[in-house]
Amino acid sequence: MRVAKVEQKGTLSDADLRDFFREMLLIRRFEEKVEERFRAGELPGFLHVAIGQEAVAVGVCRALEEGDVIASTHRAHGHTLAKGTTPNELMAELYGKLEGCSHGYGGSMHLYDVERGNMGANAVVGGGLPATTGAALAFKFRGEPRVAVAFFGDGATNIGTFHESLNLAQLWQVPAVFVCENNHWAESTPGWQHMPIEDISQRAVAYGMKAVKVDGQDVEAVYKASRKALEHARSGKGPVFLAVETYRLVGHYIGDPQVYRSKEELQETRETQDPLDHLRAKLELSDDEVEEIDREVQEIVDASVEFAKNGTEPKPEDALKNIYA
Amino acid sequence: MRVAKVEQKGTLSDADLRDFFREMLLIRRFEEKVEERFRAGELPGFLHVAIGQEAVAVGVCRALEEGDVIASTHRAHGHTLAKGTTPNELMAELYGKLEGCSHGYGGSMHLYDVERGNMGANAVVGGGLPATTGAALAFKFRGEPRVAVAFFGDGATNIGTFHESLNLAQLWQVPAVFVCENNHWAESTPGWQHMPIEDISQRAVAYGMKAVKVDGQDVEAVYKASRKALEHARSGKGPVFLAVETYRLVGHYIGDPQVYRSKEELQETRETQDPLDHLRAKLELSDDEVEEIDREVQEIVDASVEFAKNGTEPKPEDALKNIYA
Amino acid sequence: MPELSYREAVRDALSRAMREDDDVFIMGEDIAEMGGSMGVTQGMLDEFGPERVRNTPISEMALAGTAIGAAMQGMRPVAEIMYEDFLTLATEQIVNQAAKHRYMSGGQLSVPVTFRTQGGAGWSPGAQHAQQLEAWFVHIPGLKVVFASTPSDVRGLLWSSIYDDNPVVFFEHRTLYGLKEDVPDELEPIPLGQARVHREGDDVTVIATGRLVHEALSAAQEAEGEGISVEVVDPRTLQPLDEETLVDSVKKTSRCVVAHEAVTRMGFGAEVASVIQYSAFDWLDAPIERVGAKFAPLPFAPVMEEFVVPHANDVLAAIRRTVGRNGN
Amino acid sequence: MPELSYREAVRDALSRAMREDDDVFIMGEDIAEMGGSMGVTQGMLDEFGPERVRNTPISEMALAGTAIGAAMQGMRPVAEIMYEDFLTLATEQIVNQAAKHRYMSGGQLSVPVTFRTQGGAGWSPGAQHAQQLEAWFVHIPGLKVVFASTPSDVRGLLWSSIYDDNPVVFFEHRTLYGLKEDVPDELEPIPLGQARVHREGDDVTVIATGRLVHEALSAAQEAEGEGISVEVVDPRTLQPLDEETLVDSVKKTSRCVVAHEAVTRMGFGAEVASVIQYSAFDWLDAPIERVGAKFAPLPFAPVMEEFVVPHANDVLAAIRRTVGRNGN
Ligand SMILES: Cc1ncc(C[n+]2csc(CCOP(=O)(O)OP(=O)(O)O)c2C)c(N)n1
Ligand SMILES: Cc1ncc(C[n+]2csc(CCOP(=O)(O)OP(=O)(O)O)c2C)c(N)n1
Ligand SMILES: [Mg+2]
Ligand SMILES: [Mg+2]
Repeated sequence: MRVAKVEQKGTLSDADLRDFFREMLLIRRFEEKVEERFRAGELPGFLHVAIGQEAVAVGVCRALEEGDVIASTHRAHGHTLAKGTTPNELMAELYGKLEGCSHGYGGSMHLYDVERGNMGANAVVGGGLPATTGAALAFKFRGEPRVAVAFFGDGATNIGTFHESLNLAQLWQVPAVFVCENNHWAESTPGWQHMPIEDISQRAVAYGMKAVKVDGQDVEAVYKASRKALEHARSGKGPVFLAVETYRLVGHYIGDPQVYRSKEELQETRETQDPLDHLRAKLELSDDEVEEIDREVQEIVDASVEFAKNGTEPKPEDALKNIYA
Repeated sequence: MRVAKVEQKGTLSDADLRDFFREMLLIRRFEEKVEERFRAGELPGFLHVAIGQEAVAVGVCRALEEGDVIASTHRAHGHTLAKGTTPNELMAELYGKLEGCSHGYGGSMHLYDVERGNMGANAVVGGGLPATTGAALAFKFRGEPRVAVAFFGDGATNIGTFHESLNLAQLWQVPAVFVCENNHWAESTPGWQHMPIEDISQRAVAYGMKAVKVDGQDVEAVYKASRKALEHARSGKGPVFLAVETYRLVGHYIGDPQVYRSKEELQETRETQDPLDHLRAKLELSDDEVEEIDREVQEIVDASVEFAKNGTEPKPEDALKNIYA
Repeated sequence: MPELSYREAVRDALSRAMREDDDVFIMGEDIAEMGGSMGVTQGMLDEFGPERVRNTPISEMALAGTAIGAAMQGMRPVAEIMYEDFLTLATEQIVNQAAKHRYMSGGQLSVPVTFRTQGGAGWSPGAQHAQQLEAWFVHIPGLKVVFASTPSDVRGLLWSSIYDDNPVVFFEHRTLYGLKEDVPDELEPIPLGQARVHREGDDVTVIATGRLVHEALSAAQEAEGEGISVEVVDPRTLQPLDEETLVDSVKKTSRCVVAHEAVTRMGFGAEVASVIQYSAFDWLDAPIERVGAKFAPLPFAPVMEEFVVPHANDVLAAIRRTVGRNGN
Repeated sequence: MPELSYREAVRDALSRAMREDDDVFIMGEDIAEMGGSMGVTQGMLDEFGPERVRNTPISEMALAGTAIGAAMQGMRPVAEIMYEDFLTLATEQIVNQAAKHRYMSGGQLSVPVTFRTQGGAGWSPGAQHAQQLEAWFVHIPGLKVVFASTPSDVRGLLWSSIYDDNPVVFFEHRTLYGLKEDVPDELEPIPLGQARVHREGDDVTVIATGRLVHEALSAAQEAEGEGISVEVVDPRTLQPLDEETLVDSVKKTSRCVVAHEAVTRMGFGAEVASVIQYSAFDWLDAPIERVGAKFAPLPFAPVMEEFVVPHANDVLAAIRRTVGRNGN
């Protein structure tokens, strides 16, 4: 179902980048389908898609090694797919089915896939950051060459949990990478209204943490920066703050009328900042090529909806399971 | 009881500095007396003295204008005296008497004197920081030329409350000054063990906040830096982070055996870093002069113990008052 | 008599207070352009401007604590915590600071701040966006706690909370925002600490809060068809609690059901049941029934979610159980 | 049979677990050189080194959350929150994260972390250093909650908490640290969820936790002199609660007093009283008496502090009140 892992980590062939393109497109089509199904009234819960941010999910996750773990956010579909959860399992979760990656207990904001190293999406902004420091501490304790990676947004850098988690990670020199997806908005609140600095990588100065800036619409750049950051962390040199500039090309949540930003601004951003457009141009993909890939991923996405709909509804009493170990 | 306010704010005469000396010595003798009375079993509660940090309390508080407010910490006696609470009222509080500055409800870690602009000491590290931002916001709302000042330690810069409060203060450009008394210890934990940076003023970079560094053992320097910081804040230019290097020449709490630091280190620090010694040398005070001042402040301190002992014990049922307005 | 939804009623109380009083302002995440995640403050930015309708960063501690600081200087801030679950980030400020400043200062200070928040199951938001945590705050001397269930109540109680000189934690229920009611033109403040008898009855008293008030009312109607006369009482203010009204009602009916959406164990119903069994012991003909969420976090899948939280039929079952018991 | 203080018993459980199991480590503020603010971990740095006896910065959220993250990777961290009052800073992590990861993941994860904390009045620490907040955590599905009152209990229960695969919030009482008891050489794990009958009696059951267990025992002795036979039961684990032992005891005695140091209103006693009135309704001869702190923050002045929190005489008064009631 998923394309093969990039063979030679660190260098990227054209074939690798095509794989990236395919995965990014899969995520895009998956999320568009989620939007469609939500509007059709089929999906319960609160849903946030990351359309425009696919290059971050794919660039970072492809750079990971076996054994590395991630923690995600309310905007988790892309990270989850990129970390290896199948579209079927993800879609089944959104439909609240037992076959879902959280067996119907989690939903879109609580996607887990522990076997594949996904320690969970978190609906509390910043909520997963301390556990990332903690997972990295466990790896350090055990001398395992693993890295813990947290995704979070620009808005999350305002919360105390962020501060305490990065401070502690740096102090203890644990193998963690903190991936800040700066999409310039926290719900309806623009960056300038929630953050008193322009360069978000300055946050890391308060901890003396290595900071790396990267263009999040360029998957190759994200991949390479991630490789470096991961190597740094893995080799015991301490955690890294990866400041990724990116764009949310849609509303905060599905159904968001976006009264807080102008249609023109949004239109322009969509036209200039789509990571799929960028990669397509770089790879010089023909319309035919794109169409073929698109057909392929669309099929996968459609199949996932089929799978999900045919999935098993939990029994009401199942709600009383899984509370205690 | 207290010496007169410095007349011409911003410039300091020798007479002003002598007043500072007197107040610093008063604080020193007061705290020594507290230690003595605690060891004699007369004082309940948890007590933390700030011996070695008197120049910070006096330097900052003398720089304040009428109407400015402070928030303090568990180590609050010096700030409280410097902000104008009388030794009598403070000592009465430590004895748990109705005449105390918190009427016996607060104790050493909860010293208030609202009329004199002391919004309260806080036993929760970082606990008073958001309220400082909030008080400053109120001043801004009302167009009052007042500044809110928070005292806190190096250890407090690790807590999320610190991060959120400074971030918000800078974002909203409120008239606040954040006075970080870096005494290099948080209880038994040395700075290098709780903070991954050496220059604590770097914390402010994360907020783009103006930071000022100052030698906290030099009261004149503290005073002047505070004046500047206060002016900056008062004039609407935004908050200031005042990073003060200082020393705790005693244990974390009264009775602390200080197993975590060597006697030699402590001895050396005491010999080289006593702010009273510094000021005395600067003013070239003779032994006689110092003795005279000392006698005077000792009398005040002794009288405060008398006052406190003769104070009114609350009735048990008084505990049910003052819960709601 | 205009018709207002619960959402509009909240907005009306906020807007009127802000019109009349410069000391009142609101702050919270995304309350400005977006009008809050539940649309409660929609339009207020236009009327009052960004200074008094303040978008905050995602900083629940500072959001709560800044409001506390402004309140200590005499303002009357209303701070919105977007979801009750995020109160967990602000508990230090609410519990150690707001609740205690007055006391620790020996009466020098007051902290007239209101913390509005909302929660509730029913939309499958999952375990971190739907908790009902009101019980925690009832345990804390120095706080007042309000949980309103109708448009007129929410308007009158919010007004009183804003003008109360103490910190108030004010709970709204997500599924009630659309509920409509005719309300008088004039806002009538409702004193904190007064329960409301929604419906009189003789056989059993149901004491309910929030969404469960409405579930209790439908259960009562159903029960009536079975010949059981049910009194439904909403305490509205959980702290201070109008014990007298609750106890008097149970003394009349001799049977009692307590109902809320929060988890039953250690929920607010535990306190109510304890008070009732103590003060109406000799009147009780049956054990007090507690209705609340089953002991589980909120699951995502709708069938499970619905199973966990209580509905009218759960209240009805409890009514039947208690009436089915022989009296003493 | 060595004699151990409550403090030493805690240390013993921690040390044994750390000796036998590399996955166990402790972290907290000032637990290393200083041995913790209550001296509980004194000497452990020397034996286990700074990696496994980790001093943390003042960062309660990260302290709790880092422990959670390590636990999710299979370690068994014991995180110390220096004072219960500071749990308020870590509630988000404990309540939204630790308690819910297993559930939200549909059973994929477990979070075997223990949060040790302590509190209690008696030393005039004031309103922000002495709260008793155990009730909050009893309200949260997914957590276990322990409150031990004797050296042998604290040792056996802490061991079981460390080896429980669920998050446990473990409460110690400050004034008990010096309490001594002979304990066996071998550490005997005490299963979570088992109450302990400290003393058998026929006339009234006192259900007490923490410091109040000892106050209840002296009250019981006093009462004996007055011809009242008192059974004293300590639930020890507040969640899961050993309802059976508690209910059976009350069915035997027909009268019940619940006692803890926390504020009575919405305190743990409310839950116990609710359970008892429900399950032993037909056996009860008198209303269940609740003994707890009066509704006030902890004041500083010793006379006021002593007045606010309950003592043996308060338990005794409650015993007398309940026995003074005529049965039904
Ligand atoms: C602690 C907390 N406060 C508020 C929210 C509500 N909320 C959900 S997403 C969000 C904005 C997050 O912004 P950012 O971190 O930049 O992530 P993005 O949505 O842009 O991906 C907010 C405020 C929350 N989930 N958690
Ligand atoms: C939130 C919180 N955690 C822990 C404590 C216990 N504690 C009291 S003082 C202190 C150290 C504070 O260090 P610092 O901020 O540097 O101030 P200093 O004591 O050096 O003046 C600690 C950990 C507390 N009071 N509050
Ligand atoms: Mg964002
Ligand atoms: Mg310090």
